[in-house]
Amino acid sequence: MASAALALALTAISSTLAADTPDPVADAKAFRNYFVTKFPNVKPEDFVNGPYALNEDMRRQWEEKEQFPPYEFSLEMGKEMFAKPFRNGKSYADCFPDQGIGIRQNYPYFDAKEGKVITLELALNRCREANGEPPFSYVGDDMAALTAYMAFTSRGKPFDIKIPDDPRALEAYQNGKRYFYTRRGQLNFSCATCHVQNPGERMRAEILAPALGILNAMPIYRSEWGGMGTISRRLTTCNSQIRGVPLEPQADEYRDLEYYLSYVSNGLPISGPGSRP
Amino acid sequence: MASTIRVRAISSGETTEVQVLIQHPMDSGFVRDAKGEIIPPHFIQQLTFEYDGRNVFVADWGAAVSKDPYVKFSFKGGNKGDDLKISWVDNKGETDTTTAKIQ
Amino acid sequence: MNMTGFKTTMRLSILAPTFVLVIAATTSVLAASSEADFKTAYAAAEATNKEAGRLRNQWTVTAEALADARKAADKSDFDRAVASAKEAEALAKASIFQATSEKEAWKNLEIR
Amino acid sequence: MTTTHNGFAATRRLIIKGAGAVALAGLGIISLSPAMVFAAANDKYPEDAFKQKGAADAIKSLYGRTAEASDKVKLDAPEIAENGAVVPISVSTTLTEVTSISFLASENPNALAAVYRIPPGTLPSVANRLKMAKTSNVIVIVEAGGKLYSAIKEVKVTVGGCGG
Repeated sequence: MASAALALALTAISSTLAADTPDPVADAKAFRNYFVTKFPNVKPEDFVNGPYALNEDMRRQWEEKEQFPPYEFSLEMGKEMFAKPFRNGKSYADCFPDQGIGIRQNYPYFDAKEGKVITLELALNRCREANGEPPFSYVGDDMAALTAYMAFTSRGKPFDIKIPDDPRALEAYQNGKRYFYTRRGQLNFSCATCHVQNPGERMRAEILAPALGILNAMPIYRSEWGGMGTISRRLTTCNSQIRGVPLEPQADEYRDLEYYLSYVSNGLPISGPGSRP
Repeated sequence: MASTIRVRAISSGETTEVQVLIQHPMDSGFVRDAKGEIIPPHFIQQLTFEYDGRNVFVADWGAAVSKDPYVKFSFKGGNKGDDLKISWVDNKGETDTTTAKIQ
Repeated sequence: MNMTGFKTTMRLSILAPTFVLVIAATTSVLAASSEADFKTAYAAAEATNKEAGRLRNQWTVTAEALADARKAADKSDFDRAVASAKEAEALAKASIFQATSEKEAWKNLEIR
Repeated sequence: MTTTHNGFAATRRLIIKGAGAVALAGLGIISLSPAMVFAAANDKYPEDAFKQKGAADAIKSLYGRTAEASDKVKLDAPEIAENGAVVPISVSTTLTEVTSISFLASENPNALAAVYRIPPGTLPSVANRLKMAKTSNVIVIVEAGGKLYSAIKEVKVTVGGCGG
C-alpha cells in the first residue's frame, strides 16, 4: 500500500517534471516560427541584420555605411592583435581549435569538465591568462576588436551551438531562457519585452532588433556608442537601460543567456562584426 | 602606427571611384564628457586627394562631419596601379598622409 | 550614460505597469528628522537592497536614492536624507517583489 | 544647446517648413557684385563660413550670393536618421561646370558641415556622413558655371536609446 502510494507520488512528480523539462529543439523551432510568422516578408537568414531586416529606410542607410563600415578600424586592430604573439611566444591561435579561424559559430559551448558555459569572450581572456597576459575588460575596445576579427573569419557560417546530453547543460540552457524572459529593472522589462514582443517597433528613434539572430552580428559598432561593443557590453547596457543594476560581465546568468540565445538562432549565419544605430 | 586613412580607389577604366574612411574623433566642441566638461573641438579641416600632380578633390570640413569620417567621389581617368595621395590636416595642426594604389 | 531620456519610451504600449512610488509624500508631513532617524532609515534601505542583490535584481534607481540620501545627510539635511532612504527602501522592496513574482511569472512571456 | 536668434531666424524657419525655393531665394541679402570672391574657389579653408550659426549666414559667407532651387540637384538623405551622429547624405547633379558642392544642416550649432571642391575632370557627385543635432533641413548647394543651385530635404533626428 505504502509502496503504491509512493509509486503514485513518484508518477506525479515525474509528470510535473516532464511538463517542465526543457525541450531545446522544440523551443528553437517555436522561437524561429514566431519571428518568421511575425515578419513573413523577411528571409530567415536576414534576421541577423537586426533592425535593418525590418525597415527599408534604415536598411538603405546601413547599406550606404557598409560600403566602408565604421567597424573597419576595430576589425583591423583585432586582426593585428590576434596575430601578435604573447610575450611567451604563443598566440591566441594556440588556444583554439582550427587556430581560432572560422570558429565563432561554435561559441558559447558547454564545458563538461567545468560544468559551465564558455563564451568566446571568456575563452579569449582565459587564453590570455593562461599565457601570462592580463585579461581585457569584457566591455572594452580590445575585446571588441578581437571578437570582431574572429566573427569576421566566421561570416556566413551558421550558428552551431550544441547542448550535450548532460543535465547541467540543459540546466544552463534553461537558466538562460529564464533570464531572457524574466522582467527586471524599474521599468519592469525583460529581454523579451523589447526583442520578442516589439521588434520592428520604434523605441524613440531606433528600431528594436528581433531576438532571433541578435547575437549573430556581434560585436557591433553602435553609432550611439561611437564605437564597438562586445556582447558583454550590449547585455550590461540593456540592463542599465531598464534601470536594473547590471551583473558583472560574464556572470553565470549572462553566459547562460548567451547560450540560450545562440542556441535558438542555430542555423542562422554569423554576420558580425555588425553596425547598429 | 598604422595610417589613420583607409582608401578604396577602384578604376573602372574611364573613371576612378574613391572612398576613404579616416580614424578621427571629429569632436565638435559642443559635447560634454562624463564629468560634464566640454570636449574641446578637434576635427579635420581639410582633406586633399592628389593624382598625377594635381588635386582631384578637396574637402573642407567643419565639426559636423561624423566621427571616423567617410567620403566618396569619382574622377575621370586614373589607371590601375597609379598612386593617389591623400592628406588631412585638423584644427590642432595634426596631419596624416597616405599614398594608395588605384585598383 | 544618462538614461533619463528613456522616460519617453513610456508612451510605448509595451510598457507594462512599472513600479510607482508614492511614499515620499508621507514623510514630509512628519516632524524634522534627526541624524539617528537617517541612520535607521538608511540601514534598513541598505539591508533591503542587499537582499535584492542576493536575488540578483537590484535597481539602478535604488542606488541613486541611496546616494542621494548620503549626500543630503552630509549636508545635514536629514529630512531629505530620511525621505531618500525611505524611497530607496521602497524601491528595493519593489525589486525584491519583482524578483520573487518573476520566479514563476517569466513563463507567461515564453514563446511556445 | 542654446540658439541665439539673429535676424535670420525668420528666414530659417521658412526653410524648415520646406518652402525651399522661395526661402533660399530670400537668403540673398547681399546683391551680386563682381568684387565678391568665392571663398570656395581658392584653396583656403573657409573658416569664417564654418563659424556662422545659420545656413543663410554660412552661404553668404561662403559664396556671397544666393542659390536657386534646382531639380537637377539630387539630394539623397534618409527620412529618419537612424542616429543623428551618423547620417549618410549624398548628392549628385546633372549640372555641368560644377566647381563646388556644400552641405548644410539648418539647425546645427554651425550650419555649414562640408564644402567639396570639384576641379575639372572630377564628377559632381559626393557621398558623406554628417552629424545632425536635431530634426532639420539638409541643404545642399551646387556651384556650377558661377551660379548656385540648391536642394533641400528634411531629415528627422531623434537620439539613441534602448534599441539596436
